[in-house]
Amino acid sequence: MGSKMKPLIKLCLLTLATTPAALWAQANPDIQARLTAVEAAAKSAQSAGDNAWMLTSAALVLMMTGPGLALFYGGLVRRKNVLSTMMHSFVLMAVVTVIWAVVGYSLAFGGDSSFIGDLRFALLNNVGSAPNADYAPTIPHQTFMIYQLMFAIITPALISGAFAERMKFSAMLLFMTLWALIVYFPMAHMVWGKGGLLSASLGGKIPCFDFAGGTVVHITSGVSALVCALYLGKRVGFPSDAMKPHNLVISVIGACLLWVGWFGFNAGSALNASGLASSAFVATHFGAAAAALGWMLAEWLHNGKPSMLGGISGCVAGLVAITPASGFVRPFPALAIGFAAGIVCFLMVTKVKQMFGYDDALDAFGVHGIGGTLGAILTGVFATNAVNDGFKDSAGKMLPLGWVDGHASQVVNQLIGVAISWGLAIVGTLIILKICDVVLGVRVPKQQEIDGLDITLHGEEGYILES
Amino acid sequence: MGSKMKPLIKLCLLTLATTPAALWAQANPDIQARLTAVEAAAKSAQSAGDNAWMLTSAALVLMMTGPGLALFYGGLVRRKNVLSTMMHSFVLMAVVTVIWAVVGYSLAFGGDSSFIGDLRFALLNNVGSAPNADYAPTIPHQTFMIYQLMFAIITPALISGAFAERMKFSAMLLFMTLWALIVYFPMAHMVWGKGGLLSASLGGKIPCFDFAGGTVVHITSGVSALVCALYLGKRVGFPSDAMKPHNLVISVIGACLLWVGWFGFNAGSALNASGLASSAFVATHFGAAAAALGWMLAEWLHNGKPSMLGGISGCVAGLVAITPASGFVRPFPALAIGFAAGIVCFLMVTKVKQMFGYDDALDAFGVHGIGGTLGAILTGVFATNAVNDGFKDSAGKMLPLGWVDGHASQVVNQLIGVAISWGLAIVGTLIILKICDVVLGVRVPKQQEIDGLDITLHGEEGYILES
Amino acid sequence: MGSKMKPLIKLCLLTLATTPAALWAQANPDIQARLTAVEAAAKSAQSAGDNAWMLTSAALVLMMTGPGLALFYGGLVRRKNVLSTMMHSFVLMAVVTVIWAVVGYSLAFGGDSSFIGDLRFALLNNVGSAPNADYAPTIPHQTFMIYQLMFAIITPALISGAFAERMKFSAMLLFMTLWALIVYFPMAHMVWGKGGLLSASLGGKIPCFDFAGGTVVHITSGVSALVCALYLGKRVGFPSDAMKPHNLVISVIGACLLWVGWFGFNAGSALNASGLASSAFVATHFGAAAAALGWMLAEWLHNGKPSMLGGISGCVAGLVAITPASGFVRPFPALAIGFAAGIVCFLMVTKVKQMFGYDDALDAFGVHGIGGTLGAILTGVFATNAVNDGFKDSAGKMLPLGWVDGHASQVVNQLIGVAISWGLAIVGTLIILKICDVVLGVRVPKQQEIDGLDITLHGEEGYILES
Amino acid sequence: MKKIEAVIQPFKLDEVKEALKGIGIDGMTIGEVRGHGRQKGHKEVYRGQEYNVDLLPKVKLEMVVSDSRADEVIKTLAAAARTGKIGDGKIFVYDVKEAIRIRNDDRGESAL
Amino acid sequence: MKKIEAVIQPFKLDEVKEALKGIGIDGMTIGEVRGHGRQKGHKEVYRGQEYNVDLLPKVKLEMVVSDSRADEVIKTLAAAARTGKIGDGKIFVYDVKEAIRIRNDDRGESAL
Amino acid sequence: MKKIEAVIQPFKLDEVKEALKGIGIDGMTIGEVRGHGRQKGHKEVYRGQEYNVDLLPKVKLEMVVSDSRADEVIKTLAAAARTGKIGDGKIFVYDVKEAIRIRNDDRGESAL
Ligand SMILES: Nc1ncnc2c1ncn2[C@@H]1O[C@H](COP(=O)(O)OP(=O)(O)O)[C@@H](O)[C@H]1O
Ligand SMILES: Nc1ncnc2c1ncn2[C@@H]1O[C@H](COP(=O)(O)OP(=O)(O)O)[C@@H](O)[C@H]1O
Ligand SMILES: Nc1ncnc2c1ncn2[C@@H]1O[C@H](COP(=O)(O)OP(=O)(O)O)[C@@H](O)[C@H]1O
Repeated sequence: MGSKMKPLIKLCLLTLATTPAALWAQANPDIQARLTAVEAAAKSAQSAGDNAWMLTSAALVLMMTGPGLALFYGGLVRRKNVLSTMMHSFVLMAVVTVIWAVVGYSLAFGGDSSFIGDLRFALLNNVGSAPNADYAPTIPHQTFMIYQLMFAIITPALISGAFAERMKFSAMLLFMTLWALIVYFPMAHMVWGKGGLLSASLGGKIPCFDFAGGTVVHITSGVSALVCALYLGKRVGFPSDAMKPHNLVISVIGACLLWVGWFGFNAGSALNASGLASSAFVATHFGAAAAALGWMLAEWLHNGKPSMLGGISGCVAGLVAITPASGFVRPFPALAIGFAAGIVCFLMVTKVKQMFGYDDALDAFGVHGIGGTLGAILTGVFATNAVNDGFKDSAGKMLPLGWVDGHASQVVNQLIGVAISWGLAIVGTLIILKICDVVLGVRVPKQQEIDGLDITLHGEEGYILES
Repeated sequence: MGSKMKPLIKLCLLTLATTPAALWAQANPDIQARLTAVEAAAKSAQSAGDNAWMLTSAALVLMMTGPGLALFYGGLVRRKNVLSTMMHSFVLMAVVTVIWAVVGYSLAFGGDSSFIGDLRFALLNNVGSAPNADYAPTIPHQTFMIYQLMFAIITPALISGAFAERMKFSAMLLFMTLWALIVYFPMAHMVWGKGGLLSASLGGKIPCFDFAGGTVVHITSGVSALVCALYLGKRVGFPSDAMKPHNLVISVIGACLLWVGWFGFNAGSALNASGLASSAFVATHFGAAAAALGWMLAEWLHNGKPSMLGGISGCVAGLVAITPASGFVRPFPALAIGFAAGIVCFLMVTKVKQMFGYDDALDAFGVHGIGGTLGAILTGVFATNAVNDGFKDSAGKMLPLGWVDGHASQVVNQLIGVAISWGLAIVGTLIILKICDVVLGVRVPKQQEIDGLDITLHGEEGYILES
Repeated sequence: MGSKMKPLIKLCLLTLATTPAALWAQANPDIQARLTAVEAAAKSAQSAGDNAWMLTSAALVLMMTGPGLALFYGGLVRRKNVLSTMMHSFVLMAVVTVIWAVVGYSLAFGGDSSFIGDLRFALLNNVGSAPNADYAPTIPHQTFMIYQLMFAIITPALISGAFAERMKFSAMLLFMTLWALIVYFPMAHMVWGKGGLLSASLGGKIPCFDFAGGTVVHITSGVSALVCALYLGKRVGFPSDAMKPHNLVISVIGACLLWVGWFGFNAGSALNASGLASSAFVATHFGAAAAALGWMLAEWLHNGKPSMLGGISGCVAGLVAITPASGFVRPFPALAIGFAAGIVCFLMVTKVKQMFGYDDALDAFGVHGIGGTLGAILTGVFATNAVNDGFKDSAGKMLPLGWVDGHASQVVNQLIGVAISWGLAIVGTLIILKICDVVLGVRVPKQQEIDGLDITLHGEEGYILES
Repeated sequence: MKKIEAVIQPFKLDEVKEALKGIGIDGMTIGEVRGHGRQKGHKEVYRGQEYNVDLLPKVKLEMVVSDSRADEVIKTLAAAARTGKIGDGKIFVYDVKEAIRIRNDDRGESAL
Repeated sequence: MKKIEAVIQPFKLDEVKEALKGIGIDGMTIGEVRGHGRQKGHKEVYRGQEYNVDLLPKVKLEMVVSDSRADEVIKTLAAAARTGKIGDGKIFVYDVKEAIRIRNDDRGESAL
Repeated sequence: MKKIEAVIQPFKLDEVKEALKGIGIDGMTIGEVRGHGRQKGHKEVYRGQEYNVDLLPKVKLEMVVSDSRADEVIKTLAAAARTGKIGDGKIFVYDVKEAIRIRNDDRGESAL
């Protein structure tokens, strides 16, 4: 019996040793492989969803400049300058793109120094399909690069509202090139770049919240616009001659396309299609709506009539002000920020400007400079981790963001960010204007200004309606 | 021997007990964790993809109102009223947004009563990133909220075509506010809200198919438009004076943007980026195309010339008619619905209207009222579960949808839905107009109408083309 | 003892046999199920992300035709022909859609023969939600179908630039219908269809790279345009009378919308939202930007003034040239291709055309024919598997694509593709024109041409600006 | 022959045209003009910049008629164009030395 | 001095201008007008609303010339503007009492 | 009565209007015209097609005044419109046989 049992036990032991292993051998590897595969599949799917939204956003932001801003500004000038004004926006779609490819992207997002990027991405080296984990881990690096380019295009274009109807085209090109290099790229790096002085999420010394560009985009452009307006001086005949918008209809088209495109600008700044993007989308729309009402209401009380121009000016002011806040604030604070922007910018453009009497032709400063500043500050007030849970301490506990979270000192950081962007814009723009003036002269001769820039600078007319 | 064997057996038994467990201990937890993680990842990826499409759709639907509808209507009026007409669409982008945030969304989608929502979502309480499982389980609740807002904006804007060129701005604002509260929110809840009387998918007593708003959007607005036209009366000089469209070019831009934006309107109504969205996209495009042809063909036979205005009017009529059907019908029925709408609306606008002689300035009734009614009814005819498999019985068996599925009685439900929306629109609008008339007076003085509303109501001009 | 052990051993053996099995029984099925479920979930999520982008792309490509191209062309003609010109683009949005649904899609993408598709997809049979694995495995078949339709719409519309201001509307409709059948569908099948003669990825005999339509779209339309211009002859008064663009402002809107929409055209041609889409997006933008600069620079040197018309003409030329290359080339080659296109097309349109003196009214040939040819050839030069890794040998090793990959002979294939598309366009268009001429006559009477086609063909005017 | 030049309110054009046709006056030339006079204009405000618009849209009718018909034409025209409100406009009458029909070189009254 | 006022077909403008330059007539003023006369207009239909357009686009040329040149100018102008079809337009001639060149206050014929 | 017709530079319109108001001339009618004369135009190029634009935008002022005021008006107008550069434009003076105020049928100078 005993002897009979040995093999049995051997078998038993053998089986003991082998069976489970055997089973695993057949079952597990398969599961492992499928798991690994599906993990990759989920990652790829996540990337597809986020990339779909980010490519759409990039297209929307380009649409903001052309045709959006080109129309908004083009309609506000006199008929004889419509093309030269649209040209300002259009040509930047081309020029900034080339600068960006050569050094711009790298100066804004390369490396991790405090003030400006390095050249690691110059000529778009190392900018491929693989995500740049620092900035947008779920989308191709190229998507992030092209999306950011669209911001670099519209920002200088915003300035052109200040010197419309009187600046030399050649001088404008030189100005914009230098401005991108000296003002925009450094500012973009400081606020959004890794290790940038004001970076909130990537290790900045003075964390400043700017979700989509209150300081980087609107303060820099708006303040530079004021400097340009003062430096170039008034248009011939300003303010005595009538300088009414020649085609408010196209300005309305432009403003509406700006509103629509701004969803790509703000919600796209989430860099994915998450709930944060949705939240920014809502804040953006609410800010625009409240500001349009604010401006029209102010007009109604003040002139007895609300106007279409007031409505579109208001919505743009609101979109500007909500830009830095869009990824940080709840819907009702968004309404408040927008409404405030509508009122404040209305007063700026109609009262303060008249007081000082400078000729900011299309109110680039009144809307973008002031609206951006207001928004940047209010972001410090209303930012809350209930909306943006991206800021945690070492223990993984969510940090309070703005005043409403009990973090009042954030407002100070915001003010520092504002101060730096104002300072950089003023100094940078002055230097650049001086250079342009010396090299090319910034302003067209009086007769050309009288005849209109379309004919004199571009040799063409906007409309030929004679039969 | 026997004694020698004990430990061996013990071991054996021990192993027996332990080994697999041990193996599991090391292998399984890991797998469980990875599975759980990847399940979350897949869910998040699904949400990203669907959210990407829904945010895009929301932007597209806003673009339909501004600049789309503003241009389509703005081009059809006389030059002196272009801004006042565009203002109708534009200001609603602002006003309805605020109403929506305060109570509108909640009245439309809060709770599950039959006729109107409750206040659970008032001030957008409980409307955050977490999906609202009742309506759109894969996207942030905020996305659903903002997407639906865009519908609430364009619907009243459609009405403005009826009273263009003669309504007071203040009265218009009051009218639209009341109309949203009294007509739109209840109707939206009845058809799309949980437990709504006509809800097809969320437990309505009289299931009525309306994928993207044939009853909710187009019948309510179109029929209200007729009431407005009759109540306000004819424009000074109608029909003797020439009241030609002052700028068909911008009307074409508007119509094309409506067409493009309508993809967000209909395909977006799938609330995700699934095959149903694609199917609705196709139906939408086919409906628009066939209707443009239908209208132009009718013109060609009738006047000897097809016209650009006919083409764009046709495509809009087709888009209206396919709206309720878009998520239920196959491509060729979509062509049929569109073609029918093109012909029927052409006859409405050119013959019937002339017969009755009312002054529906921009044919909001002829196109939206009639096109929407036609579409709502034909949806009952052509709806099929081969396209929309979302309707199952308790056993999980797909239910027949429309007549083509052998469910003829659905047409009756559709007629009930049509009747209710007509009734609500007529009664509601009459009451509201009376209120506005008493409170503010609805119509501008004759001299203002002659001088044009741009100058008299808004103190500005659309075009200043003099050099 | 021994006897005591039996049960023990039995147990032991039993356990041996059962335990692991038991464990599996409880653990594995669950895991299997969850794995299967999450695999499906990941697949669905992937589809959502890709479909979101492809539906957006389809909408963008439709926007290119209407309002994009309609405005671009409409602004370039004289006021009296603005509507008739916009009508060319608009009516094709309707007509081609119907043809596509009936046979077009099937003739282009049905079956796998060398020259033209079969009828398996006629009336859109078998075109449902399930993906068509041959072409786009991750998106609904209907999405692929509708996306491709948008290409079939814009291609013939491009031709209309050549015969603007003088072709009969009826003849235009017949021409376009025949052209789609005889030129476009065969060409699309040859290059993109399974088994098509020139297909690069689906087993073509002469693999020719055409990512988004250099040969299929731009050469066919541009060369056909030249044939039309020659066949119809010059406009009355050409070139002595002034034929200036009547509204460059709307042409700028159109060009910008073309630029934005082109992202859907090229990046969408990846048929998913992958890194390849991003790469094509970047190449597209770079090509447009460099070409706008190239054209304006050439003008500046040549006329002393860069113009708005030059800028928009340039960007379109660049978009055309980068189209076939967009999914194959790196960013800097994209800049090079664009810049070359800007210069070459400028010379074509300003010098060569004047030399030969034909009246290609809106330069459809100079921009699309020449730009497309240039792009098709340069694609063979710059295509690289560093951008597009979709081409592997049996061993899975990546194949060299263009000259830069050391595969110089690809340029020859590209030349063959170019030759075939030129040939088909010339022969096809000549035959079709002859037919139209015999059946209807292609050209309007002289007096109608003088009075303008808007009034004479469509009985309406573009603008009525008199108060 | 006399040239009768009338500046009228744009919205009166159709009426006036009909009235003149009524008395057999067919030939006329019309132009868009802006007029300044007693009629006060309106205020426009663009971003706080106020403008007083005192050039108002008017339509200018010119017709050359035989001396004999001048009075009748003036009466008819004035009657049709009158609203009685400031801004109705003016009629001016000039001598015409010669009239030529380009098509066939007819001269004088037969050219009208 | 005489003022020669011609209403012609728009598409004839360039031709006429060249012809006048040919005989040394440089100074002229041109305006867009709409004309009504024998030439019948066309029908326009907007959403079933029919309009008969009987005001057709014309161009109005005005030039003041010395009495001595008037006839020559008229001939040249008429010849260049003629197509022989209804709608070619008219030429009207008026006396001019005085002409002043704003730039330098030249008066009379030397101001032309 | 005299009709004073002036063709001036568009950007001078406001100035001229003010000057005339200054001497109590209120009634005037203004039209957009294009002028040809000594002033040379500019070149426009559209896709290589060159055009020489020699019709330049001008504004035409017409005012009918009593004979007594004519000279004063002309002086004021010329002074206000003058830049001294070629292209300043011209003033032409015509006799007016009759003036009627449509509103109330006033005739003659009282109608102005
Ligand atoms: N002296 C004038 N010369 C030329 N046009 C005049 C003159 N006075 C008035 N007009 C024209 O007649 C129009 C109406 O004149 P106005 O004084 O406003 O009203 P009324 O004719 O009723 O007195 C003005 O807008 C202007 O176009
Ligand atoms: N009596 C008139 N007074 C002023 N303009 C006239 C007169 N008759 C004709 N015209 C102008 O001449 C144009 C051509 O006149 P019409 O009778 O159509 O052809 P035709 O000059 O060949 O007889 C008209 O459109 C109108 O502008
Ligand atoms: N003989 C003329 N008849 C009518 N208008 C004239 C005549 N000569 C000049 N003009 C008008 O006066 C304008 C200015 O004339 P121009 O010769 O250019 O300068 P200047 O008046 O300084 O000599 C021209 O554009 C034209 O509108």
